[in-house]
Amino acid sequence: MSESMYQQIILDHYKHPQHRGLPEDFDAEVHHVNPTCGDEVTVRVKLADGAIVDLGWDGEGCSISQASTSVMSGLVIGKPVDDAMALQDTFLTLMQSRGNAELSEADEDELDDAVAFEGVSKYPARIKCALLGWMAMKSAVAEAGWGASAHNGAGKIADSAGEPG
Amino acid sequence: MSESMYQQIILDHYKHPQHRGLPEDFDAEVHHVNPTCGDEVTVRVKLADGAIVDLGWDGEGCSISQASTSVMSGLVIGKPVDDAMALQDTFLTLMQSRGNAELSEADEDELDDAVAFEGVSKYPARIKCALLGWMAMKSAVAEAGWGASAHNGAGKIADSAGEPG
Amino acid sequence: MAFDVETVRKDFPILSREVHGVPLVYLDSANSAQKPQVVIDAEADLYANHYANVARAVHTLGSEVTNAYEGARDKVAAFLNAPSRDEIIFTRNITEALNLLAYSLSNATTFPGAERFRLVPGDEIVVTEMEHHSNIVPWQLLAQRTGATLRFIPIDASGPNSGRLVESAIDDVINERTKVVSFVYQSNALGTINPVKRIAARAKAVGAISIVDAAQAAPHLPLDVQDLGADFVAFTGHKLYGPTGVGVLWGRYELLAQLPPFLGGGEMIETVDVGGSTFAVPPHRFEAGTPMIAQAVALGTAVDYVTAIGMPEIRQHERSLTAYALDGLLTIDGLRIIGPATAIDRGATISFTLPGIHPHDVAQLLDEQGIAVRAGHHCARPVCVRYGIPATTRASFGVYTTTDEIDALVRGVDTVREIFT
Amino acid sequence: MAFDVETVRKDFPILSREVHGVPLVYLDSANSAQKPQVVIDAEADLYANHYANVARAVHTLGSEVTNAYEGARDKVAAFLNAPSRDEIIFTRNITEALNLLAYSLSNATTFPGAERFRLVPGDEIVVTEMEHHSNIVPWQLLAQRTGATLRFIPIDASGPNSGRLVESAIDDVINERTKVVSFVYQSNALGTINPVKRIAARAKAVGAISIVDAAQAAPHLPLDVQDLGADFVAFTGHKLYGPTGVGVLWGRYELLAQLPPFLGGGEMIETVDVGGSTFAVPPHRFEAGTPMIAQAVALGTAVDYVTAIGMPEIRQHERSLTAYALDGLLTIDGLRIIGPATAIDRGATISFTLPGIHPHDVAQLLDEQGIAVRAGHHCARPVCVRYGIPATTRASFGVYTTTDEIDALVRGVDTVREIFT
Ligand SMILES: Cc1ncc(COP(=O)(O)O)c(C=O)c1O
Ligand SMILES: Cc1ncc(COP(=O)(O)O)c(C=O)c1O
Repeated sequence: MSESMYQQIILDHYKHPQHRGLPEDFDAEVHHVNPTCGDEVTVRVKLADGAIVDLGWDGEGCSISQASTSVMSGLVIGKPVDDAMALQDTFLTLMQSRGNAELSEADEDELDDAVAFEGVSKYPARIKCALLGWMAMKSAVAEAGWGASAHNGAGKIADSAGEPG
Repeated sequence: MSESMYQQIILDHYKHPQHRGLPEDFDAEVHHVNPTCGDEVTVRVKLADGAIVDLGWDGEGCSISQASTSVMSGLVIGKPVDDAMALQDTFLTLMQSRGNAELSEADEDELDDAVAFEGVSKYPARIKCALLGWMAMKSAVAEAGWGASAHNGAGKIADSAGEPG
Repeated sequence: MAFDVETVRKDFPILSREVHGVPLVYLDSANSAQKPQVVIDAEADLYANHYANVARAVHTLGSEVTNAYEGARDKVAAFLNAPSRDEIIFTRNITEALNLLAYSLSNATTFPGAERFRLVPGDEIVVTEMEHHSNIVPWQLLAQRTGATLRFIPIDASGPNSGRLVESAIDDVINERTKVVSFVYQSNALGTINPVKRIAARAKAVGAISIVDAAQAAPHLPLDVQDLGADFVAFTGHKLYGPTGVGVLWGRYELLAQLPPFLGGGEMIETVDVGGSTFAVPPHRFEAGTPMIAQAVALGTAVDYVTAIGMPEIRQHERSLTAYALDGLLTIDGLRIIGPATAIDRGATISFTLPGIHPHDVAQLLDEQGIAVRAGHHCARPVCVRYGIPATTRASFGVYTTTDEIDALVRGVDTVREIFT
Repeated sequence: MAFDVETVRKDFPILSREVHGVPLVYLDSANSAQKPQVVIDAEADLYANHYANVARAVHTLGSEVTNAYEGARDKVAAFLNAPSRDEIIFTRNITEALNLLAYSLSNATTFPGAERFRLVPGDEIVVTEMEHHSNIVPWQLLAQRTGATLRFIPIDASGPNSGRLVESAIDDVINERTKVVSFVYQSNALGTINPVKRIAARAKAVGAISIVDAAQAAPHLPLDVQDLGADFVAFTGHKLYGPTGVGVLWGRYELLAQLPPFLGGGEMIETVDVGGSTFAVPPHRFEAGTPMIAQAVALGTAVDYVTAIGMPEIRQHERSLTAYALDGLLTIDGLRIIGPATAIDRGATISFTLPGIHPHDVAQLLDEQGIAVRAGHHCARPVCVRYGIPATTRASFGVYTTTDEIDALVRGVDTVREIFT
């Protein structure tokens, strides 16, 4: 990958965010904040037949958090929830790789534009930024009733997945 | 000075302590303990005409504390209290010198056998041992009513004079 | 010795590093300062030649290391102009120093003889709105434990007084209900230098204990605890070119001698019995367990290092850097200084925002040009709340900072603007 | 790799030192261990090449140092076989780790949601009579704050069970009133290795929290926190060939996640508001302020170092040294071992007394022969009280100790006897 964390893909998504805006028709809404830098995002999802049929978001913050949320939206809309969760997991692994990710080609294909965030994983303080929208999406899906026990509730990111290191 | 902290003078005083034993006729008695090693000493003094006319002691502990108390006894009995206090002060300075004492010849003469303890000052953990009897003597004199405000009371060494460093 | 920044830079090995293929421009000293070789060597030498545990041992190594450790206490006492070496307590960092006081005060509630330090509902603890979290959270927790109320001296967020305490509020917030006043000497978020003597005097007038957070002052200004008039002054070693893992709390002896202990353990006791314990006199009462021996010794070396350069010289060097940097940054379109906009009564720490560009992006893109600055709320979130911003970008300078580096910063920020427009 | 003590010794620069003109024989490792060059270099390298503050910075140096610091956490987690890296908290030393728990527990009194940890009068805290002061005083202070009662599991001071817990007392002292059991794995004063699993299981059976002081175990035995069955295990870096200023607390995640915070400040918060704060998840909740960054990293190196040698190999080496030393010392007329007199269930730390010669004199005269041992109550005064002695002389061994050194010790003690008779 090229030297800059700010690949053109990221800047493009930041300047022209996709699926930004909060749809009227939704099953769940969550609001996540990264308390260390004030980045925030609101995500609404609609599920049907085991798939994410719609997702929209609004947010404020650095280009990484906003672009990542934009990329995430494009990737998960229309996907079966299970696939979206698997993708979220792959992205999480990528972010926790400290710059040493060993992605399979299949994973790379799945992640698509999201691969551009690989450079972020070297910067512990930025990982939460890249994860913000993805974690919100996951919470929203759970909030919408997906999965058995999963009822995380809206609110701040309470797990440590995005902690440095 | 020779290499060993255990100069012959110290070993002699340890094996043949002077003024050991508690006189019946006394103005004040104090009991001091060095809590870090369990050394203890009891000192009784009798004052008259501004001088220490009698002093006796009993104690248990390492050779440094016992020998130092023995040396102290021999030096202060019969001395005007002011001189004894000055001597105590000189000895304290010696002990706090971290092995770099610059004693005047007059001081050396005054300290007499007590000069043998100079080597102890290099060992912060041992300084309290060498000071134990001297501090007790000072407390006992105060206890006996010497000095205006000085009424320290018997008990453990509560000042930090003997702390390491 | 005339101050020469190029000579100084040679003392810091990391300054010859490259980052992203360009020479490092380290402008994050307020976060943590780099270390001169003498400080690095001080720790290494102790371990390689004179190491053992302190205080407890009667052997030669034990005595050497104890003398080195206690010698560092002497150096710090002289650095602060403390009346007595026994007033210097080594802590892990300033955060621990402030918590030590907050816990010692709440221990007074159940500690016999410490009645005068007890806090009860109705009592007030005062901090300012520009405190670092380390000088807010301990007092919030103390208030929670005791029922006392925590109050904040507000700051102005605009106008000529931007980034400064609201002067008229000082005498109001500090009043006869106040028991503790803890405030920052130099703000890490704004660069503001506060009127320490004025606030300490007000605290004294109402009978409150005063505590000065000198984390950002110690590396930049001559400190004289007797002159300041406060009861406690604390700083942190890693910002003073010293190692991580060591900080300092200075306190008036008569207060230290009466305060209940904080941590219990080895070295802080007089005697331990299954039925109860008695405690050592200060400073050992507050230094439980094996201390950060090598770090305290190396902090002593750091103190020697800055003293040899001269704190007034360092202050003068950084003052001109600050004026130079403010001038340079203010040429950038839309850039807003968060804090005092002139070099008067402020230190070498400059926070700013750029319209429409998040501070994280500014800092990250500066990093890609080799320039290390910090972005965030700088552990002083109430400042950001007051200014209505999520975060700032902050450049901060030290003894080794040059005007060339500030030029690089100004150019770098311009480049960031281009990328985002 | 076969264990070879001569190879190991080359790693420790201080071992080539002379003291009083003779080669150093360092037999005070239980007090603090010497440092291999790799550990010394780890700190120095961090400062010279990769230093900045952790967690907060978005720049390259900040990322490198954060990865190094968090990497050390991974190493410690692996060393302890902890289920999760988030269960590893870096503290200053074990003293702070134990105090952290004692304060967190008393904070439960006023902390919403922490009701299950509250201690009230009638509750009991249990330690043993062979604890280090660092595992007594924090609990005395906690008892003072909460009104709970501190109880001691007694030890035997004579007979074949000398230096061991009175087995029949364990189930008696730990009972349904017990809320906390904190006990030492290997005694620093006696060398005794306690039945940790047995005691942890009893604590669990009565619903008490169990805490293991592994200060003297970590350097000498393989540690597996999952196997031990306790809730918390702590150790201190400087005894594990690591630097001063760093220790470790491991705790079960579900407990850490519910315990109230201890120190307040930067990095331990989620968000800070003038009206109150919320706290980060473990481990960061318990790591307020700038951590001992370089020291944690170097502790990671120390863990790598002992792991490469092999903890089982170290245990084996020290076990034979202990047997050898007990044999040698017992040839000395009148010498009394304070603690278990055989090498079974005991570590490489041997306390003894000589009739009519004060331990301080023994240690001092050994020092004059180049031999460093400790004399005193070893911060475990209740042990001395139980044995009716003021102090002991203690020789303790480490990975670099040789049988030649033990021979020197035995000869040295004989010389001391001659001087005093
Ligand atoms: C058994 C035991 N516990 C606790 C401690 C305290 O360790 P530290 O002083 O490093 O906190 C020690 C060592 O002094 C020890 O041997
Ligand atoms: C003003 C101020 N106070 C307190 C602190 C906390 O310092 P430390 O993290 O070393 O405890 C800092 C630095 O982060 C600071 O800038």
